[in-house]
Amino acid sequence: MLLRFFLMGLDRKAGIVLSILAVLAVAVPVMSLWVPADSPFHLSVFTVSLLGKYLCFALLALALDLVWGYCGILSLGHAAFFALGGYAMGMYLMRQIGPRGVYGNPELPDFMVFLNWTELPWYWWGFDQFWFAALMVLVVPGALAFAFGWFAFRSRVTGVYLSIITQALTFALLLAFFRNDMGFGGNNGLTDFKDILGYDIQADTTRVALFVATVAALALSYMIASGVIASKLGKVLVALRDAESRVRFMGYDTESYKLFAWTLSACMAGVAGALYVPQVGIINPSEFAPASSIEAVIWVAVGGRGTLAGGILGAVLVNMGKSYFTGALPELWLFALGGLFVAVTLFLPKGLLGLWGQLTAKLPRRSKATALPGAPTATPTAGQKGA
Amino acid sequence: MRRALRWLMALCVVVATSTAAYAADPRAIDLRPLVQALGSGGYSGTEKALSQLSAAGDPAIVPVIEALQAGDLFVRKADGAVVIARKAGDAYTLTDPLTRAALGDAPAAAVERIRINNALRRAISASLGALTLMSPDAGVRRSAADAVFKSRDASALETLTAAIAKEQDGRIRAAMEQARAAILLTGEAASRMTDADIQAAVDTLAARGDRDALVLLNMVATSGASDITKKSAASAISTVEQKLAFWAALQNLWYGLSLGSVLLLAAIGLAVTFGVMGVINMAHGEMVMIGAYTTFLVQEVFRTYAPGLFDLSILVALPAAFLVSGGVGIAIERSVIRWLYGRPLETLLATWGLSLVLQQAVRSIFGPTNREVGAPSWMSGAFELGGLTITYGRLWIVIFAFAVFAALLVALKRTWFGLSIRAVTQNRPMANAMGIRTARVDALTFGLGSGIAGLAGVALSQIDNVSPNLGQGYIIDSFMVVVFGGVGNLWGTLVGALTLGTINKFLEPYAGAVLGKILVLIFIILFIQRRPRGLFALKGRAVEA
Amino acid sequence: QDTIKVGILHSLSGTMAISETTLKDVMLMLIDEQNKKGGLLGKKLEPVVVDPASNWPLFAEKARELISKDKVSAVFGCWTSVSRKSVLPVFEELNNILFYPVQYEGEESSRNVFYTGAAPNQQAIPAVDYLMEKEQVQRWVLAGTDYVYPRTTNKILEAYLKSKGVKPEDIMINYTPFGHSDWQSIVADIKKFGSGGKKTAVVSTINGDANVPFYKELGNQGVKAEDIPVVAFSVGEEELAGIDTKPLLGHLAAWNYFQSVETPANSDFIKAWKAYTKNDKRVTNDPMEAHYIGFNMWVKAVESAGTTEPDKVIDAMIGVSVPNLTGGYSAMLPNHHITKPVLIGEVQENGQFDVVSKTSGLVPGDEWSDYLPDSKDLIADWRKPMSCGNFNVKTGKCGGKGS
Amino acid sequence: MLDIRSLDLHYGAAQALRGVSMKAEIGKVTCLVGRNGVGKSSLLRAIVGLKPVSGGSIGWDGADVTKMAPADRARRGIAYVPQGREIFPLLTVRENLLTGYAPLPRTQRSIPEEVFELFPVLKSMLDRRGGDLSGGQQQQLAIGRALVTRPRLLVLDEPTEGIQPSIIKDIGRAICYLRDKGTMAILLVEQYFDFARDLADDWVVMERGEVMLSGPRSGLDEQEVRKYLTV
Amino acid sequence: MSAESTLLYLDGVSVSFDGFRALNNLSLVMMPGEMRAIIGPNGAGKTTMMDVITGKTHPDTGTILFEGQTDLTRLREAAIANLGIGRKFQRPTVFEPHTVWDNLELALKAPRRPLKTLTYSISRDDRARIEEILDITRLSALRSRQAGSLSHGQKQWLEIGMLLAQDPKLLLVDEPVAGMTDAETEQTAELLCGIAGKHSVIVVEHDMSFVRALGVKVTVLAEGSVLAEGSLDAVSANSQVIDTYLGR
Ligand SMILES: Nc1ncnc2c1ncn2[C@@H]1O[C@H](COP(=O)(O)OP(=O)(O)OP(=O)(O)O)[C@@H](O)[C@H]1O
Ligand SMILES: Nc1ncnc2c1ncn2[C@@H]1O[C@H](COP(=O)(O)OP(=O)(O)OP(=O)(O)O)[C@@H](O)[C@H]1O
Ligand SMILES: NC(N)=O
Ligand SMILES: [Mg+2]
Ligand SMILES: [Mg+2]
Repeated sequence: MLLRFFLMGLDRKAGIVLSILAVLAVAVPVMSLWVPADSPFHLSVFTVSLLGKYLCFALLALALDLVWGYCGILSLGHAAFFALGGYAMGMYLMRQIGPRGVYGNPELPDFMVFLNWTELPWYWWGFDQFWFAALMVLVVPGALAFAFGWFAFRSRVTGVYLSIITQALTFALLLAFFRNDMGFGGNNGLTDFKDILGYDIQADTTRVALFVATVAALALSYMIASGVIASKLGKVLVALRDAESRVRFMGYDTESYKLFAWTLSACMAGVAGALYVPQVGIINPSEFAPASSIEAVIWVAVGGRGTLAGGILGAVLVNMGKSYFTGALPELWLFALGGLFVAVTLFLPKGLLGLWGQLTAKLPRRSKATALPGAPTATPTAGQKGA
Repeated sequence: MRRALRWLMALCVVVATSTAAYAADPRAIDLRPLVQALGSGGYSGTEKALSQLSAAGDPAIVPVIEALQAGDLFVRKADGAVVIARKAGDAYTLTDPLTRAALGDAPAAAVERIRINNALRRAISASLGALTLMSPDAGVRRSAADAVFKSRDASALETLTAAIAKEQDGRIRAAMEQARAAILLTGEAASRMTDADIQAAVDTLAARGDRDALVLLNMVATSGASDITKKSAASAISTVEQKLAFWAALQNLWYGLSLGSVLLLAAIGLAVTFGVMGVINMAHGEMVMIGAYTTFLVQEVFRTYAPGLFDLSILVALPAAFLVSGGVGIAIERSVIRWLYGRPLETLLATWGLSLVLQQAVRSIFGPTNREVGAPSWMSGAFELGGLTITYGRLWIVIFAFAVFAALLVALKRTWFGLSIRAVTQNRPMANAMGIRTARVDALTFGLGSGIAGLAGVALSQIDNVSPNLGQGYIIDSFMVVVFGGVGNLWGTLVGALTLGTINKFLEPYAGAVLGKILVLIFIILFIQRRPRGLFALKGRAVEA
Repeated sequence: QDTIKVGILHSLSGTMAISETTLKDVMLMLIDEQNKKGGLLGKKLEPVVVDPASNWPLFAEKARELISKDKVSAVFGCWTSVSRKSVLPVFEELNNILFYPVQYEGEESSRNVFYTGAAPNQQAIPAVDYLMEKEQVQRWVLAGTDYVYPRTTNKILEAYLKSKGVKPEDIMINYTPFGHSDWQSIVADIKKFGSGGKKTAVVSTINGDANVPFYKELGNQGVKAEDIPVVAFSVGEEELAGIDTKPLLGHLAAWNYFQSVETPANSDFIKAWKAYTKNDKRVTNDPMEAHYIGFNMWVKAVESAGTTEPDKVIDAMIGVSVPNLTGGYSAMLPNHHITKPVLIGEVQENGQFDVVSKTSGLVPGDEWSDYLPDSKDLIADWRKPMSCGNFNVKTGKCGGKGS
Repeated sequence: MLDIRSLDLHYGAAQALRGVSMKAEIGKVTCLVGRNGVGKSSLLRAIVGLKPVSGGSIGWDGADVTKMAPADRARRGIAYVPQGREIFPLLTVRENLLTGYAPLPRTQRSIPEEVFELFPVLKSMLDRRGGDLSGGQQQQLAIGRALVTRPRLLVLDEPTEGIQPSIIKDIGRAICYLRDKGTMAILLVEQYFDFARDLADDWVVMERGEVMLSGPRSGLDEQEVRKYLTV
Repeated sequence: MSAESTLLYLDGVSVSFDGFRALNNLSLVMMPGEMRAIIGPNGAGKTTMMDVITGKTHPDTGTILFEGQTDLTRLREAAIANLGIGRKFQRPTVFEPHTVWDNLELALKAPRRPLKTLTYSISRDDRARIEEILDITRLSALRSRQAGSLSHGQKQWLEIGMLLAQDPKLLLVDEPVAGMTDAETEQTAELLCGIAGKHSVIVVEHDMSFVRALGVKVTVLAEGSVLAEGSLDAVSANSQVIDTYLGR
């Protein structure tokens, strides 16, 4: 049954996306670890980590597109789930440092030491175990999303109201995590990680392994998401996106549908955050910033909302652009990026993937007979009658 | 010979300063070395000389001390003479501090300012207070009384008593009596006082009833005074404390109102572009910023061409900011937004892009650092209203916010333009078919919202950074306010802004600013659960469908 | 390769651009001047500017890019502590050099970082001493933005004040969010706290952006320096440039440099800066001086090492001494912090500071605070054979408590 | 006179009108009929300018209005009662009517009495929101709103839909009255055949985006017309 | 009459909006298998009555029982729909991004829980049923068209088809023939008559020939309550009905 579910989502586009990911998962390790450094085909580990980061963002975009593109929930707070997943992983990595911190305290992370904490707070318990942290990567964002969604959807908060309270949520979390009293390292966050699952986090092989893990997570999430969308549940989601009350009058309990997609999406975002942290080496409250969430929305819009592949494409392209411009045009890159966003909205209303759709849709227009599929009683001769 | 010379000199002085008020006083001569001493020995030397000068109690030195306070007192490097110097072009015009005789001009390098630090500033206020208790100017006497109250300078007691006897103005006399009570209760005078005197002083202070009085009363209550006085002090304390608690609550309300007005101003433009037009306008903050920079530019023009009229700069900045931000808004609408009607979510993407561009443009033109926007004198400082301290700047902002709100309300509800705006935003094609020129209405509406944001920028420039990031700080709050109040309802924006402002200000003292803000956000989330369409929800079939 | 590349890692956009852009400019100027003097080791210096956009992970990414792609010899950058924390592992992994020019909370010493800004003992403690002695302050408001630098500094100050016999009820601690703009209640609270009959002062670790509204409110509510002086650690000439300073006369700041200091070196520097920026109104400030010192130290170290190779330069750095702008020489200590004079200035009407106090000698930067229990036994010394950033003098081992 | 010549109209790649030509004369009611989806509403939208055409021309009053914005057509006296009412939902009934002032010079800005005579229910509901009205009430409001503009070409898309019988009769009488004033051309799309038959001076019958029959009622056999309406 | 044996039982239902009484002490009883036509002036409260039954609007007072026992006023829309109450809206509302086929598939009677729909795959019977409905509504040729691009009348038909697909016990049909040609109107009447018997149907319509074709008991609503009830001929003769509704 599970297999059938995954197969259901496998259309041509999914095939392309998954093939690309498979190629990445094979080619990148080969090119960075086995191709000699002076070869033009060599990929530096720096590039691998960068690609890994883009793919984490892609996973976030995918998660966001699932709720925005398919059930019309414009979340301006998805970075919160991303960051929570990241913190769960960051806490594990912090605990892995053990006595190697600057104060050499085997129990407490450095920031707790110099703020005079004497014992590990309860919510840090268990994070020295990878399995526990990995579970929390899903459970914490998922549970928050579930609770938040349960209330919000029951109360029928929709549209901008929902968007803005998701923003309020992430903003509140931002402020809370800023507080040193919270025990998450305040503004400095969690950083200076040493190793993961016993492997040196700086080692090339570890970095490549993290990259491959990211590709795998993205591929799996993509399959889950497209499976969901292709199912009847997916159709219900799309239906309630524009006409929620009509769906209700048809007997569907729309709240549970939204809650399902919302929670699933939050878990995916959490995984994205968890993979992001070891690759960039820091997690700090600014990941909760409303602007981060808005940026994620923008990746989706650039790539093409409501096309899972679009979110991925948008996230990768926008972030590549950002990486490139901030180095190449440090004083002007905002003009370039801002201009890009305006241009995409004006000229590519359906995003980059939509462009592809537009191009393919335009082609047959000239060749094919321009007839409507026909009024109810269309007869072959009807068209020949004159007035 | 020597004697004759001295006579001659004295004569010269008398002749030269025959118009000066204090010249005839023979003690003026004795002051000279003390004045001279102000200029040597660094801060401590100046302080010592100052205390001796004020101990002399001669009103003639008031101008000298005032010059010292204003930073106009210099040492002439050539001969070490202490002079008053005022800048005139590149050079300084020198006058004698005691005789007011003109001493010619000197280049900047030839004089050196007598520097003062905080300790000196305190000493100056104290001595000016004591010296000006008898001033003919009522305002000066009043601040003198306050200064003495603060310094509790026992040496002023005698003058103070004399001044009280002479004082006609009841309010000033009360202030002087309070100052006297303060001296009596705290200095060494306290030990020589009878219970009745103490009682009288306690009553005077209880009548003053503010925090300063409370401190003094506490001293009495914990001092070695008799039990009866202690008791009466204690009861005075509890009365004062009650009064203070009452005023503190009122003060919080005022803070809430004033924060609410700032939120209102920031949000009200958004209530038009977002609330009425449905454009998720992420560039709203940048419109506010442009308004603030317009204020800066207008002030630069005033600073350069008409520094005397600087107080009017804000009044000029208002229309200017409205036009500049409004113009930018119209340009944005015509070039970008108009292609996006019917695709509201995409306005988010485009306006976000625009906000990045605008920020960077301002950063490129004006630089990344803060720009100075000054406050006109009528917006500076504060006044007391009962136990409230109300700053003029905030007061004007409150008034301004309400005025803008009222004007917008009238424009939208009572004019043909307002009706067209609403018709167009509710059903653009149909409005067009009815004969409304939707393109023009759209442009003007977006321009109006942006222009109002620009007005907000003028006001915010008075209390916040004028930097390229200015807008970013307000955009989230603005969206919260509009949504909390109910999208599309101006009254909702008003009540929403004031509510959030007040809640914030009542939470802040207990929870602290950070936690307070978190609590407000949680409050918004919970509130929206109860009222999913905001405080002033639009109701009816059209919205529910 | 005929140039030596120097990385400049300062935010040119986002919230920190307001402070950091100036540091990028001053670095460009210093490099320009050095090139006019003939460059370094016979080669021209080439600045590589990137924009980490006030985004902390991006700092790490850009640091990596500078080091591994652009192959820079050293990087001058960062402002906030979190950005430094973010790039630190990168510099250690790729073994490069970072010059960090901003006053910070201490509690760190990395082999690959040179801290040219003030440690808490080079700014906070002397400022408090000044207030205690010269203003007889007895009550203290420690107001800060809620992040690590103020928290740590206030922790240190609290411990220090208590060690000086200040009672807990005479210390009020207040934290505000970044960019806090409504200071009405807090200023009123400060006034209230200050009207208790004891001389009160405010020690402000409020971060850049929030300062302008804070001072505007102080001015409007009439909190005068004579009554309740405010001494700030993050307010310099740049911040004051955005405010009307008339009502703020006499409020204080503690730094290691003020533009108003009259030394020949400083007036040359100011002149060069104004010429370079083609703007007569541009001001100079403390972190700029830190970069000035750091850059000159690096030049000197490279010259003496004869190479830009990081390991050699790192070793050559210790002991290097260069003139600072306040008339003395600053030296690089084995703990990678430098010696600095501490200056206290009062705000003047013209937006400058009038120096009212200056430490007689130079104060060496103390990376591990003596007032925090877990760090008072730690020292850093990057000379061989110790080569340790957290040597515990009690246990005699490197690595904190040392397992 | 409204004079439409070989009009083409597309939705994306699909063609909804193909070479439609027809006329509507002042002082007459022209009835446009046809089954669902044959393109009646599309034609009306093209006439008022809400849907750009891809070929052909629309002449009104001797001028070519094919490329004109809807607002400018409204200023030339074209008023539209759309299918689905398109009331401004948050405006009150009064404000909905006032939007009809847009194309009028200031001096003519008043609500004609005939609106309230025709639809008395509107008078009692002036201060209710348009969106709250019942379907039929909204339909009445849409017609009333169009009349406020003093149109010379009144384009009605199924105006009787959802309206109670007595008011349908009133609307029929009103259309007659307006026609008889002789200053107005009326183009009526109607599925309710009996109603249309009573009013039509001219018929236009469409099928699959084309005009099948057209002409004055005298020249057309009613059965012929009906044929195009049966399933 | 006891509520037990009834399918739908409304008693004393009142609704007001901002002081305006849309339903005023309305009482109505439907038996299983019954078809009822409801007519009445514009604004009489017909649509509001359907809103109240389907849970869209909460009545201020009154009882609404389904199958004699279930109190509908306590249930949410989805739950009411799952009891077997289907509705066609006055303004056709279909799922515009979906194809005609998908619209029907969504409407088709099948488990409504999320996990069930996640694993749902269409059965042969379901397919046949959809084909049948496409046939009835003459939308077969348009099955893969996006519902959003249908004309007004086509959407009407689709919505009727969706109602049939739901196979509810009680059908609430609001103005089904608006915008239809006379011939289609007749067909619709036949269609509804065919459904009645097995299902109960409430039809609201202003088209008297349609109501006549239905040939069922007619309830006339006016100002939120029942004005008259009986055969069409009987109520058409009622002078009040003529004055307020039919006209002369
Ligand atoms: N927005 C649209 N996008 C795509 N196709 C459309 C759109 N609107 C209408 N159509 C198609 O154009 C054709 C003509 O539609 P139109 O609305 O003009 O029909 P109509 O004659 O008014 O029908 P009805 O009597 O049902 O109102 C139909 O086949 C319809 O499916
Ligand atoms: N949400 C609402 N707010 C205000 N008034 C409402 C609301 N819903 C309905 N009404 C009013 O209640 C009355 C009944 O409306 P309803 O739609 O039920 O009438 P109807 O009988 O269906 O009329 P029609 O035949 O025209 O469709 C109308 O006058 C309408 O204006
Ligand atoms: N290090 C600082 N000032 O953040
Ligand atoms: Mg139609
Ligand atoms: Mg109805």
